[in-house]
Amino acid sequence: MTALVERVRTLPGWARSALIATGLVLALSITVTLTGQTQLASSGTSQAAVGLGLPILFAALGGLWSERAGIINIGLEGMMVLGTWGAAWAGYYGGPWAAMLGGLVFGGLGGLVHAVATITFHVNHIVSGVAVTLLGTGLTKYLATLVFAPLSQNPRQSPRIDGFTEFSVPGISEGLAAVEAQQRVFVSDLAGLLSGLVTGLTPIVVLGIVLVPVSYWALWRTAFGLRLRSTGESPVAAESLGVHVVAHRYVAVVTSGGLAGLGGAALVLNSAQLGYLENQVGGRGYIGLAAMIFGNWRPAGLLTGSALFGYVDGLQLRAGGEAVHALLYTATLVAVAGAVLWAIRRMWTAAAVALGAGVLVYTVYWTIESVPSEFASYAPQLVTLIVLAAASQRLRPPAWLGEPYRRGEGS
Amino acid sequence: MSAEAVELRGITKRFPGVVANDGVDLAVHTGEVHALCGENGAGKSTLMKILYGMQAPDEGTIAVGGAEMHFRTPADAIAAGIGMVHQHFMLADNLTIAENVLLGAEKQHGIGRAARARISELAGTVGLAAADGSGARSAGAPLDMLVEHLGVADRQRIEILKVLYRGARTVILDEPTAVLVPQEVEELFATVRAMRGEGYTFLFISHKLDEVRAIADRITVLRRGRTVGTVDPREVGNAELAEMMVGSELPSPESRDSSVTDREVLRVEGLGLPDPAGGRDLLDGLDLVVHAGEVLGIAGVEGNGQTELVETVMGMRRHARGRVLLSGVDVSGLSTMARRERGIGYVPEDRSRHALLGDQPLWANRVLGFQSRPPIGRHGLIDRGAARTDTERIVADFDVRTPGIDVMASALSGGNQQKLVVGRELSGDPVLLIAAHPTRGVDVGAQAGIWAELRRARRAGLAVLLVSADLDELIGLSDRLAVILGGRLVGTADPATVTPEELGTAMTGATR
Amino acid sequence: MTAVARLRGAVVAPLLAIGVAGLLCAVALLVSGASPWTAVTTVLSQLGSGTVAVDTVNSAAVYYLAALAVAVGFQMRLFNIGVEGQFRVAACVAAIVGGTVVLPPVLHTLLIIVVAVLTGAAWIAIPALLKAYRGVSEVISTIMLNAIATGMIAFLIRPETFGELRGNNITTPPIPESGWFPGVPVGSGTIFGMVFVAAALGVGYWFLLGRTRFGFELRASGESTTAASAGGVNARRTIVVALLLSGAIAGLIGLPELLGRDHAYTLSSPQGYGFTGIAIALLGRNHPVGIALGALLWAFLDKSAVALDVVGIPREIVLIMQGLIVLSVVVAYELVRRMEQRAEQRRVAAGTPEPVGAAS
Amino acid sequence: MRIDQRIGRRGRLVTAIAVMAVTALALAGCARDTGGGGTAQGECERVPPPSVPAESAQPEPEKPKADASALKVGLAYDIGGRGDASFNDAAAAGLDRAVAELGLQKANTREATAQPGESEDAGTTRLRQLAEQGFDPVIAVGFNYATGVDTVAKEFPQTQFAIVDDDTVDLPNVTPLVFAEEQGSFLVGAAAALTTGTCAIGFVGGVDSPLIQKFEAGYEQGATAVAPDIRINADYISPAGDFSGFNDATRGTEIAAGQYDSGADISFAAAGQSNQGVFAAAQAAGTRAIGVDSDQYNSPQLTDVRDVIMTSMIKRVDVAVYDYVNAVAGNTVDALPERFDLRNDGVGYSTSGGFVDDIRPQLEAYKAAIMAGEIQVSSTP
Repeated sequence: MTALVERVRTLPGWARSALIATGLVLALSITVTLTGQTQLASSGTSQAAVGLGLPILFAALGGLWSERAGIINIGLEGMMVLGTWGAAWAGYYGGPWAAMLGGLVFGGLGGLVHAVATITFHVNHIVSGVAVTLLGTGLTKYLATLVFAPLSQNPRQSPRIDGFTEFSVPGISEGLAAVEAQQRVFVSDLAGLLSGLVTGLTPIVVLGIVLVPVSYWALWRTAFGLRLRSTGESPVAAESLGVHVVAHRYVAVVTSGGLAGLGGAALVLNSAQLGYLENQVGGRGYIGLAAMIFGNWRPAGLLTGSALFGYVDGLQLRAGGEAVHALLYTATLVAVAGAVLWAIRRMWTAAAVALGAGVLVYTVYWTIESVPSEFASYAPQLVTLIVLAAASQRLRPPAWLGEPYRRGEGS
Repeated sequence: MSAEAVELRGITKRFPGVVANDGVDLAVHTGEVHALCGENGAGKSTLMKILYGMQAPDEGTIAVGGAEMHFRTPADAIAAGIGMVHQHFMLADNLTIAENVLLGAEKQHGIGRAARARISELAGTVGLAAADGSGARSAGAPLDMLVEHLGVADRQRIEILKVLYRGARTVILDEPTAVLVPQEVEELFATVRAMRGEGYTFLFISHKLDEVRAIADRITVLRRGRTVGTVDPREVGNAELAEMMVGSELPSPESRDSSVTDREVLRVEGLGLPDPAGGRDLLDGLDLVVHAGEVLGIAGVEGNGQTELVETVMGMRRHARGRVLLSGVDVSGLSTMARRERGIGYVPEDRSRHALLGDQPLWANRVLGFQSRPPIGRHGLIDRGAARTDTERIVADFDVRTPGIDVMASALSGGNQQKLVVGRELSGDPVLLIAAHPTRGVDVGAQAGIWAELRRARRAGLAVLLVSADLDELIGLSDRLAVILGGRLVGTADPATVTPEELGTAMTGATR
Repeated sequence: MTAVARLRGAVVAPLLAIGVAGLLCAVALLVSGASPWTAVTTVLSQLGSGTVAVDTVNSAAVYYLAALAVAVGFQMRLFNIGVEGQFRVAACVAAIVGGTVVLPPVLHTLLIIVVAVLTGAAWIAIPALLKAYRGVSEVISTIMLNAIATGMIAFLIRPETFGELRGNNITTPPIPESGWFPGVPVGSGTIFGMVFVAAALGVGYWFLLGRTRFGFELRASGESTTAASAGGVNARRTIVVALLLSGAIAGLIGLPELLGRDHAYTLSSPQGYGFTGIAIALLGRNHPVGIALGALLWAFLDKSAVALDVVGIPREIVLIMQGLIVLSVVVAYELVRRMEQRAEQRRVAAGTPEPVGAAS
Repeated sequence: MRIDQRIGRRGRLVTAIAVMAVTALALAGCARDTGGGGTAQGECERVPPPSVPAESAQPEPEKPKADASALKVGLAYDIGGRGDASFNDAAAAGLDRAVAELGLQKANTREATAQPGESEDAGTTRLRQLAEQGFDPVIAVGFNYATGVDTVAKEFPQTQFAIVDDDTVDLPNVTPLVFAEEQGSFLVGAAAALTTGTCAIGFVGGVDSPLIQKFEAGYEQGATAVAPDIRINADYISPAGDFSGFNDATRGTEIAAGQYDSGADISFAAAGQSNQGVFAAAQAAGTRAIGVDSDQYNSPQLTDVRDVIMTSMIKRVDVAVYDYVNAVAGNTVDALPERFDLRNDGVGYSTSGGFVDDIRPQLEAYKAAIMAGEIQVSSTP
């Protein structure tokens, strides 16, 4: 067993991730079986997770692009807000594809403001981000009053725009639904969780998912991406090698804004409402940033972060406090499993901490009947906070993140 | 005569308040190793930045292979076949070797297989594969290693590799030996000579005359931003060269009568420090004693635990093992501030990062480290008046050249900043001074002043723990030398008798 | 000499920025077909009408506290985005305690204030400890805790826990008069007593930063953590204390309105002061006087904006104005700082007898 | 490098073992009995409606129209303002009707809107400005104005004030305009219980506040009055104090979808702008939903989804505002009802779309029973 664990440690990343994912699904599956909370692994929950996680995913991707170039982007929120307006405005006149473009462009404009402030004027990144959010929110409200009020008789809402038609992957979608319906331990749960990825899709969902590997490819497998990342790791070195640091950072931050704007468009194009609604972003930009940090500034990681956030949010919305309560049970299982693994590896401190956490969570699970809705509503934030606290020391931000850089200042 | 590889004529560069280069001329023949000598601050680095396109000259022309060039960015210089290896390595730790090499030169061979093949090929030229003993390793593997795992010498080779990959025929090496141990310097020189044989041209910047004489075909000397002259090293002696550089004799640390007492001020027992990253211990079983009136010099190649030793004694590192006793009292559990309050003065190695608040006025910098004790700190409050008065005193006594004590610390030159720091750390009657590289990056005048102050303090009974990479400084100032290697003290030496060569051997562990 | 120059920089930059912001807003108004002149006169005329002047002062005090809370963190480059959550939880808990206990007048008020301060500090203790011991970015953790604070308040204010129904609203038990903080009647309005507490806190902030060891260590850490730690500053302790202090001040934000007017925390109690505080701290460059001016300007814009609706100008223009002011102010500060730095270097070089070599 | 080399054969072996172990476990996975979730309960037992003598359930007679041409009416909206397709809009409609029918001059009306998160003094200032400029009466929409009305009404004792959704201000010149939301909700609850095919229904509240809980309370009582065994799934988008729930259609969709997935086939949406999300979820699931405040079937914003809007619980803020203006003009404020309820047409249900035509007799019977006081509807769940 020890040897096996040791060998598992040396597995390549994808295999380890797959094992961990399998373990998590197993833990969920056991929880479903023992607590009867089928929503934990239902196709509905996974579709909700996709819908709720998508805007966060876009924001997180935006954060990735900007922060990989060394610019902290806490203005994602404001850029998303700008994106919602742009998407609704363009979408009203030109349909869903135009809406996506509109979100992209308006978010990109927000990114441009941030870029000018941080890259050209060397304003502190967080300060500029806060200012961009303020400005973006104000400008959006003003524009909405000006432009949407005559169309919808409501300054806080755009007229309804046309959305995309949903589609499902033929064959797979139905197949998964059939497996899920059989209610078999693990298999059905896995089918339920996967079906969200193949059912009720729209082009913008596909775009969001596709942008994850595309971002990886662009940032890690192209010359441009190498240059862009180098400006976030060591702009002095990059400049000494003839990399135009300022230009690459501009591209990165404007792209970042554009992606955040697409996140806004994803909100606008959500079949729930199809249009601009004041305050509809509601902090998702910040959550996206958290998801990106959660994901260790890596595309696959931020996808996980966004998915986790969407999942927990979807779960608490669909099934309420009882389901979140059941999730505590899953957390206990995971903590105990972690404790066992660490104990095998003779990492006693980690094992003890995991075991203690497991006992604590189980005590909470055992004491209360259901998580009060007041807290269940914020379960995603709570989960993010806990995971960050547990994993923060393994995170590796870009070396030059947030540091000011002036051309020709190197050495 | 064939066209020069590089020819600079009448280069002038002014910074606010300073003329860095004043009509500098420099001609480098193709296929030679041309050394550029000068003291710190003579304008060498500025000249090279201009040649490399990082800064534009205010006046003057640059010609490469006979054709006049205008470099606006390093890319222009690279295109003209000029490459530069900076003194401070321009490597991104979090990128792989291949990525560091490819960065900025992706157009040459893409970033795929062809590029990697070319890198592997050039790795041999710069001696990279042989140096880390991994010559037999498959070509793909080490290129994907993160640079942060590499040692100094390998990093330098990657820097040269970067330059070659870009097709440079003329390579600027900016103080390449500053961070190398003597054996590594030899290896570097061997590589340079081999490459000269292949037709590469080198511009070698240094102020270490012995090294320059060992490698250079011709030497150009700069002083205060002006060209003093170009000479053949076989025809001029060290003394002449030194005089060209500083205009007079080098300020050499002379020996003097001992003031060492037998009163122990600092005793370090079994000091150990684990690596937070999980590697080998940074410090291991380190014992040393410094007496009142004694200077203990720590010699060693940079990165062998000097920084860690100093910071552990100062209480800035957590999880340290062993004991630190100050005048017989165990201070191991005390905070940095408590240790300072008990009479430790500290001149850190990197003054802009560790000693000064650049955006604060001089008087506020006087407060730093003394905020808790009289005359400046009282009952948790700061006595601004006392701080100002004492800053005036330091400015006067230590010859800090500044128009006033309200200017920002960052506006002062390096030497004046360091004089302020030394003056501050010597105030409040310390019993122990820990000085790390106290004259690094300061001008000659300031260097002499700082040395004089250290000697004066030593005479007054101060114990000094001196860490320096400058062997002349170490030998000249120390009463005793200890050699640090890999986080352990591996030997001691008497500065009166030891030679730099012997010391160098001990520092690399070659005799062990 | 330098003091004068620095003061000039500190005044010129924000004035310039406000001018630019105003100009851009005028353009926006013209584009939308409204008259900037009407907007300006409407806004300015508000100062004399009703209780707008008093409300502005009251509101400015609230903003001032919020900005001070943010500025304490800013001094150390800590971004307490969570002032919002801290102040709301603190106000809610303080209101519950204040409405529950029975105490003689002054004591009662003091107790409420202490409870608010402690609650604010307690709410930030989590991110503070996470930052100091686990290295978790306080930006992210405080944002998460803002959301959780909303849940916490909703839980506390439930009629089943501590709240009570009043019409269609839920409130905490009303604080009896013994717990109120008496104000100063001015015209038809009343200046909250807490306004003077806020002002006193501003003086305390100035004293703390400029005259105390802790203030020095805070600023030193903000400028250079490495130099501070070599100078004997305990980074972890300073982080924790700075954030706790920030949270404690944040705890006071809700009190001017709670003790001076509302006397209970309700579902409709105001939100968003924390974010306003960030903007004003930026505007005032973390300086106690600058923040005060920024808070007054912000409050005045807020209060007089109510009247814009009445003359048919979209009041959202004020939001744009505020956003533009912040953005242009931070840019202007940066530009002025750079100019000053260059001027000083020149001056030092000119004042030094012998020019020393190049920056190598 | 090292890792790559080590994976080699042994690594793959480990992977294979792990994958096989998991697969084996999965294949062994037995079917489980999951009870309730996802299964329909089928038809429920329904209780016949009470019958009430017609004369005891007479609606109040229509008031005579007074002349309001001399009035200057100020209207202070809650967050959302005119055009929110909700109660602000309804208040605006009442004002418009007064302009159209009572001779009120459009120029003599003034409207102002609250901002999210604003301090109470902003509301107070808004009311004071209206009063100062001679508007009389001043109508405040929303309970958030309670303190403001209390303050300003004392400052302007000669001015008439009205406040919608609040009855905590006890001053001679302040008229509360409050509603018996629970009564209207009772009727749509009954309608849902009469129509459901799965004997399970849902309720989606925007924010978990007392006002919205009134809707939930009435709805549940109405449903259980018809079908005592009915399963009711009540959820809120955001907890009290977090007003995002009225503006988050995306999350509204997910809540409603969750209810539909767990067997409900009708959901009552009392969630402001988030209602759109509930309707969208109903459309996607092929089920129905119930609107709120106004007749949402006819809302121009909702044309695309109106086929799922079975009925709406109507809260006639417009009637209250209109009646109030009329009463001020005719100096009969004291005669206004204490509460706008079924009797005076203050609340009700809509029939647009014809979805409830077949159950109308039952609904009318319940309505009569409530009006007669035979059924008491509680306002808390």
